[in-house]
Amino acid sequence: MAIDIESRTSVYDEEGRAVEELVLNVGPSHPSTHGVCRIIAHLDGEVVTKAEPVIGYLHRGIEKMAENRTYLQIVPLTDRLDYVGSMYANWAYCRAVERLAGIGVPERAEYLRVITCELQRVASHMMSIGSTGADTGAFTMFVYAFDVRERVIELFEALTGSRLTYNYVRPGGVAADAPEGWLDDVRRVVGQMPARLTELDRLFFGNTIARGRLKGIGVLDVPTAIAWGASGPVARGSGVGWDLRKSDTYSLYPRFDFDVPVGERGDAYDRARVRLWESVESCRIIEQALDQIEPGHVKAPGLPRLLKPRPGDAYDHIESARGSLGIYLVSDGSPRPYRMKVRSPAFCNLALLPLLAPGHTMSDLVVILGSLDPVFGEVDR
Amino acid sequence: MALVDKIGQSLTGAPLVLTNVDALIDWSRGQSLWAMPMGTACCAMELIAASFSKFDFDRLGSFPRPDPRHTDVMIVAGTITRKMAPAVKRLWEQMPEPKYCIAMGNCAVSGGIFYYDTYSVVRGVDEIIPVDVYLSGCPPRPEALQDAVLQLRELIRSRSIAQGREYDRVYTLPLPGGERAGTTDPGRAEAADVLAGRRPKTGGDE
Amino acid sequence: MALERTPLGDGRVSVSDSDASGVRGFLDAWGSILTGLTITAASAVPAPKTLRYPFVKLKLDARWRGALRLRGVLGRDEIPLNRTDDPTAYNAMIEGLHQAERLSPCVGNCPANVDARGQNYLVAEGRAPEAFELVRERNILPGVLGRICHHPCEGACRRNLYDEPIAIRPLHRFISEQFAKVRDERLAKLPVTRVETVGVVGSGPSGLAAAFDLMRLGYAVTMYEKDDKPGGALYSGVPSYRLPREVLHGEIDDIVRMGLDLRCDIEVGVAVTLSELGERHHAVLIAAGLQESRILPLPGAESDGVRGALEFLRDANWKGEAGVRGKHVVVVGGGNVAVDVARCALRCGAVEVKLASLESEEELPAHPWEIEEALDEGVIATCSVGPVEVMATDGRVTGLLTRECLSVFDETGRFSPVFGENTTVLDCDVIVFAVGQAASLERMVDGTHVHLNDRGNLIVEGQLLTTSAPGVFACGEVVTGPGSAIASIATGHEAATSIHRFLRGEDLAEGRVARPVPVYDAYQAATLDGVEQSRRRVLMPVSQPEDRVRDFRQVELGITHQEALTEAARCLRCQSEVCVGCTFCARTCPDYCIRVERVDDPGARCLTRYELDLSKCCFCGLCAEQCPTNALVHSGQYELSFYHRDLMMFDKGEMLRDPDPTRATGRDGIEPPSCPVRVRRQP
Amino acid sequence: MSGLLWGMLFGLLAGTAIALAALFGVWWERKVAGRIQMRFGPQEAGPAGLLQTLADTIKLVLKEDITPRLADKRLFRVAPLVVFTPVAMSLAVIPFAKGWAPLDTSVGVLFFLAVPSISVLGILLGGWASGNSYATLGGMRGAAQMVSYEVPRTLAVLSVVVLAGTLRPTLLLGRFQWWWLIATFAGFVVYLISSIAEMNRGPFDLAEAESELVAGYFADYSGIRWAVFMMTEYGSVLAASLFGAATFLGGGWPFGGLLGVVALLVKAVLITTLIIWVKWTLPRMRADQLMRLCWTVLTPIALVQLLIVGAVVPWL
Amino acid sequence: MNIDELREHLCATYPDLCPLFSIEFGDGVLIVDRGRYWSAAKDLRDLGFDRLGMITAVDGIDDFEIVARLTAREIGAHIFLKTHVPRDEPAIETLTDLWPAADWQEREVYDMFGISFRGHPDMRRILLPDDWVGHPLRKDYRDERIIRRPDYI
Repeated sequence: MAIDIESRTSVYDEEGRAVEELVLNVGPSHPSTHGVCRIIAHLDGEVVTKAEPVIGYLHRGIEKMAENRTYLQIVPLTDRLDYVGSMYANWAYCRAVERLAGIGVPERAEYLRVITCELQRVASHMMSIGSTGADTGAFTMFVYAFDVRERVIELFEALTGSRLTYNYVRPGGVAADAPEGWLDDVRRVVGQMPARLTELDRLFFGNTIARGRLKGIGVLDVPTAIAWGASGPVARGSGVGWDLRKSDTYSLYPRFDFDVPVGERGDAYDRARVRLWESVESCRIIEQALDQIEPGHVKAPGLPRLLKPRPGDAYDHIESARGSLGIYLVSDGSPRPYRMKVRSPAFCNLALLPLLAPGHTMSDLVVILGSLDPVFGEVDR
Repeated sequence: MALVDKIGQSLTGAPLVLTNVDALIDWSRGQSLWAMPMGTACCAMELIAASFSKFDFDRLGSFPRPDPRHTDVMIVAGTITRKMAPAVKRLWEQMPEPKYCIAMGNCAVSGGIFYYDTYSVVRGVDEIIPVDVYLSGCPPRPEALQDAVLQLRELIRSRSIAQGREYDRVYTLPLPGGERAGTTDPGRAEAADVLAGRRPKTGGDE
Repeated sequence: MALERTPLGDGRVSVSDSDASGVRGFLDAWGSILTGLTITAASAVPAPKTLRYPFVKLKLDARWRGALRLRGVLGRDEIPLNRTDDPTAYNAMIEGLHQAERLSPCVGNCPANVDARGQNYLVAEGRAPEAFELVRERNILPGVLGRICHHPCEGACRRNLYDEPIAIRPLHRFISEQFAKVRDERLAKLPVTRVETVGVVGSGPSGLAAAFDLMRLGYAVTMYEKDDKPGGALYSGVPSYRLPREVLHGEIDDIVRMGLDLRCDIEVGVAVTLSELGERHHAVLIAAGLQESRILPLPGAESDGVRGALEFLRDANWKGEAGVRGKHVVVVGGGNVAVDVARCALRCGAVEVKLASLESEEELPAHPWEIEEALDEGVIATCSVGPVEVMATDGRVTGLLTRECLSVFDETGRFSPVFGENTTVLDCDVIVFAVGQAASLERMVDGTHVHLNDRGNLIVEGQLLTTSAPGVFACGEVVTGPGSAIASIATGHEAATSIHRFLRGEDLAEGRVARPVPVYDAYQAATLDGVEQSRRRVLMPVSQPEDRVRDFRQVELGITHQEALTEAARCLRCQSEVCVGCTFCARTCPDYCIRVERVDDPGARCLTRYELDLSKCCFCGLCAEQCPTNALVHSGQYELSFYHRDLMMFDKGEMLRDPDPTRATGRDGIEPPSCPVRVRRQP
Repeated sequence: MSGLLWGMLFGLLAGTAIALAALFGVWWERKVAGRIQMRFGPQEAGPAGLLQTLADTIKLVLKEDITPRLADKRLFRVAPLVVFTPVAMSLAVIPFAKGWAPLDTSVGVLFFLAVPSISVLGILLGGWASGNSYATLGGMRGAAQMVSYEVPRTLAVLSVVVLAGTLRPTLLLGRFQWWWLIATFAGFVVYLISSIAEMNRGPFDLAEAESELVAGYFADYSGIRWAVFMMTEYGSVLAASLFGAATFLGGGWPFGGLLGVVALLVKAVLITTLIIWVKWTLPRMRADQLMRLCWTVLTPIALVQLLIVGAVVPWL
Repeated sequence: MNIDELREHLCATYPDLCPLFSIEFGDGVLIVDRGRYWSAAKDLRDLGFDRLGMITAVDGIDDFEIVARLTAREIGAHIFLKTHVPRDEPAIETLTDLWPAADWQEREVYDMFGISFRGHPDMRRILLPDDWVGHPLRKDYRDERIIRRPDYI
């Protein structure tokens, strides 16, 4: 809650003058913490001198739960990791399982994975950009961005039967083939999307107030980004062209022609706008995938219901909307993993907050937090 | 308890007066259920979606306000962990009467998918606060949430202000600040700890 | 400048932009605010996209995962049986089920689409004779096929995913044994309602199947067999340790009792010509099968001691003596016939029997269970060798010179063996070639309009099974080449359909569907860890190898009545939309929110408990995906608000409620259906 | 004595008017915002959801009134009235028709500009008395912002005053000429912007910034006290719209009499709609940007405007 | 650079690490002694591994296995650095001085496994409340609040 702890106490600066310092507790339930994060902010007037995130309010022990579930039963759990983009955790997990158990994936399934995950990227980035809008007070921007997201969700609903927790990508393929006419729907929706995104660009990123609110806020330089393991739009906003789809390519991504949007200044503006243009690039990828996809199987044939990979460990990662999402699986040869570890990009990116926040005002604190785009299901797991 | 409820209880013997007043009050309360979005996890996405273009909570007179003091119904959307529970409890205490609670999604209803094997999840928000409407789904559709609000409206309509409100169990999650944390008091001690270099207690001390 | 993107090369595009300064910047700033106002105003003009929820409800997608419901339940609902009164409509019915995704895998993968699911259901219900009649519609000789079939149905059985497939073939045998007890009551002569008659050449499985279909349609059928007993290849080729002759002839006798006019010892082409048959009958069906063994043209192949497989088997089967007592035998070939020959040779007293096959041990075309049994009995498999020369002294075989074979098939899967350098000599007295069979129809078709191709095979029109002469049809192995009995039977049914249409003057091709077999992928074997013994497949008892090589008594001993009922109860009744209480939904559920209990009394099986804890369900859909019967489905219901948590425990009654899109009410007011009390039949 | 009676009567009237204005204003805002966001807005209560705000009000009145334990109780309770009263008072000088205002005073314009500023005190009080950091921050922000924006707002209004040559609103209305619309356009824009800032509405709603301060200075108010704050906000919107319509847009011009009053109300509603439209389009500014806008953009423009009407126009 | 070149490069530069290197599922795996852990990490960083992807631990009943995954962006190679930490003395050097990214990740390992990292600037719980008893991802963690899901395949 917003009104949790706060205090005004006199502290003294180096020269012995009394400084009023306000300790403001933001969260764990605050409209701009994007979930349940608590930030203990030390304020000097309005300026943040120290911001310490306290996480774990959504720590549900998914990694522990995975140890008592079969490989198939974990897929619904991974849905609930990054609930803004469930497909990613599904896919990363399935890649790790496939690597561990040596399962091949039919090509059509890979195409469907690419299409759904790029759609998911649009949906997830819309959530992020929209909430950046809401953080800065442009609530209508949030509504418009969410409307774009809703179009994607409608597609997902027709494909997977769920609006949020898709449980679609499975070890060895995907749960079901696209229903009739679905790919045409995707083409139609994706065809309309770039125009809508450009409009959002003009509405929000062109707006002078928004630019004033976002530019120069939370500047992350390249060495820090690399050293702190930042990934995804947070790293790319700083100019680190680290996109697993290109740098450490996987699945069918070498077949597609797309650009990687990067920022130059590493501020909140660059991070947010990278997300917007990544969505446009995703639309390009989807259109190419739609041109290339051919009928076929969507599941590796004859897969046993109960997977029992040989003992060993495997790690695989994909580029999620938040960065490089990895799953580390240890198998002891039983039908349940011995250990599952989620390498969460949001967790690593959120660790940057104490670095970025000091020196900015309280208003900017929420913008910086929003520009890191944490999803606490994934941060806390 | 709001003043009107006290009056209502003293007027129990006068049903005729109460009927019309009841109807008006129930109408206004049911028609204007402002939501405290206690969105912690996945269901929060659907909670957001419910108030946006496609579903439009506002049509039903319900919209989310982040401040508990201004709201009537707490929509607990998402998993409540042991670390989070005191915060939820305190927010609930901060809401003015009459207040209602919708447990949205199976995590809030019973822990749902996180019922077994996990060490940190509260198995249902009704372990810490009273729940009026349970909404199943993982997550429920936004329409389902709207339906839950309509059901809550029915519930309000079925209650006379003369009855007041009875909770059928005692909610005994201890709070650092005493039984009714209708104030911001207890945080100060924690904050003082922070400033004094002692580590803050981050809750979850069940 | 504002809102620009600059390519940086290397596939990167910079999205950083900068603001203009001075007057331009000032104008940009105010212009951007006006732009924003225009965009929001433009959005306000068209009608909103909002759904007015309680009044207007969204049409949910078919895949929407709402609350779980059951369509039907064990003990209350019958499963649909695949049966038609008109045998020619059967295939179209199967195709309809296939299109509607309601075809169970066992039925789909059977070439003749025998309703194995219905058989299992009826057996579990204690109605074995009915099951026999159901199976007989598509599988004219259930008892025979119950012993010799290669059961493609079991490979596709959904149960493979979980533990082991249902023993469909042993159950065929079981129902035929049960039927035999009530044969006299249940067999009735089929009425002849039509004037047309049909002549069938050959009394093998395909001919019998066609004849039975035609008899059901009301035709009088006459069957001509050249041997003294009917059965064709089943009589002459299949060794009696697999198929006792009394079973074969018992079942054929049933058909005769139903009205088949069977005439043995009449060889068409010798005793009577095909043309005469054509005059005698309105249509003629050639189901003569394959009569001749191929013998490889190796040097020395004409020596004494080189035999063809069919002749060898005929001797062994009919006389029980094939002249190999005390001899060393080499069987060339790796197919099922080769294995049969080898096992017969052992039973006929051969000292040592070797299989010499081109293929490696993994690639052997014979069914693995047959190979296993043969190896148990002492057959020696010499794999990956190609025969080069028959070595003979004085015209008598002394051995077979073989050469190492490196690979049999090329990359495209075509037969093109590659040989190595190493040669070995297999010493032996008798060499039996089991490398293929051919039809011998020249005498039969001589002087008719029925034409053969260069290789001596009938020219047959694909699925319609017409020959070059009108009114003459063909089915069975003369059409398909060497194959399984059940595939021959399938062609028999098709031929019957063609003949019926021909005689009715209808278009033969209309509405005929060619479904590739198998329809479904076979499964990999499941791991059996953690599988309770009660869920395992019944074990078919077999006699000990040392006992069985001595004579031609049956190897498989059959299962008991109790075992059969239990085994049939294991059937998941795929796609029947009736829950069988298999508990796989409960086992798959990641949240453990489903409880299933069932009473397993044979004859009164019933699902006593099906509870769904909706408050724990995560709507992941894994259970409905796992459900083999499709009984458990996600309804479109999403309005799931309750005033109390306990109402979220859906019991069997609530689960069976019509999943209409109205609100769920928990459990109030719904009486769960109770188990019907059935009279338990005595076994 | 009659003055006192009149005052009491006016107080009652003004209170009712503000309450009605708030009822209508909230409904209108929710409708307009709804359409901008591609949805309907209130629909269920009454025709087109007109009774929605009535239901809200009844509910708010009947809600529990919480005074936090740590609050300065007396100040906490009095703060909403301190905020509300000046805004209600400021309505007194609005010239509804040519020559008629509830309180026709020679310094009416000054009164209108000065009196609402007293609510700064209330905001500060409310923020401080809640004993809540968010509220305190919000109160501080609100006070700073309102005090600053007094300047450009006053300067902008001055341009009309200079043209009319009077501070008496009724006279000002009477002397309106159509070309003032053009001559004082920049002043009108500055007036509008600074009024929005004065009433703490988006894009200048820093004091109650939902995404940062949850609800700002009234974060700890509930029930009827919070309703009073909300009423004040819509009362100020009403007052600013009416006053802007009366001064810059010529009140009832080009109509007179009752039609003139209707014209004034229509203009006021249009201005209100504009204010809502702006709020639901633009992001919120940061405190420093807000100040920079005030001192480096709006004040100079207002000064230039004053220069134009004061020094240039007389020469034309 | 493919994985074989990486092996050659590693062997050429640090011969003592060479026998500890293996390849599993296409990624390099380097299993070192506890004493060599920090220095091996430093060597790898000097080799070009500039990104620390994750640090985690696996409870191997007898001891804990620390798994760090490093990425060299320039040469596009990944490597697992593994070491074992005894159960009775769960402590190891921190990597925060090499990669600050280790900060929160090591706190998480401490939180979940109770392995403390020597030299870490802020070694305390991160996900669970500070007064939590026990380390949940240890296999021997017992908590009466856990309801075990019935073991049921």
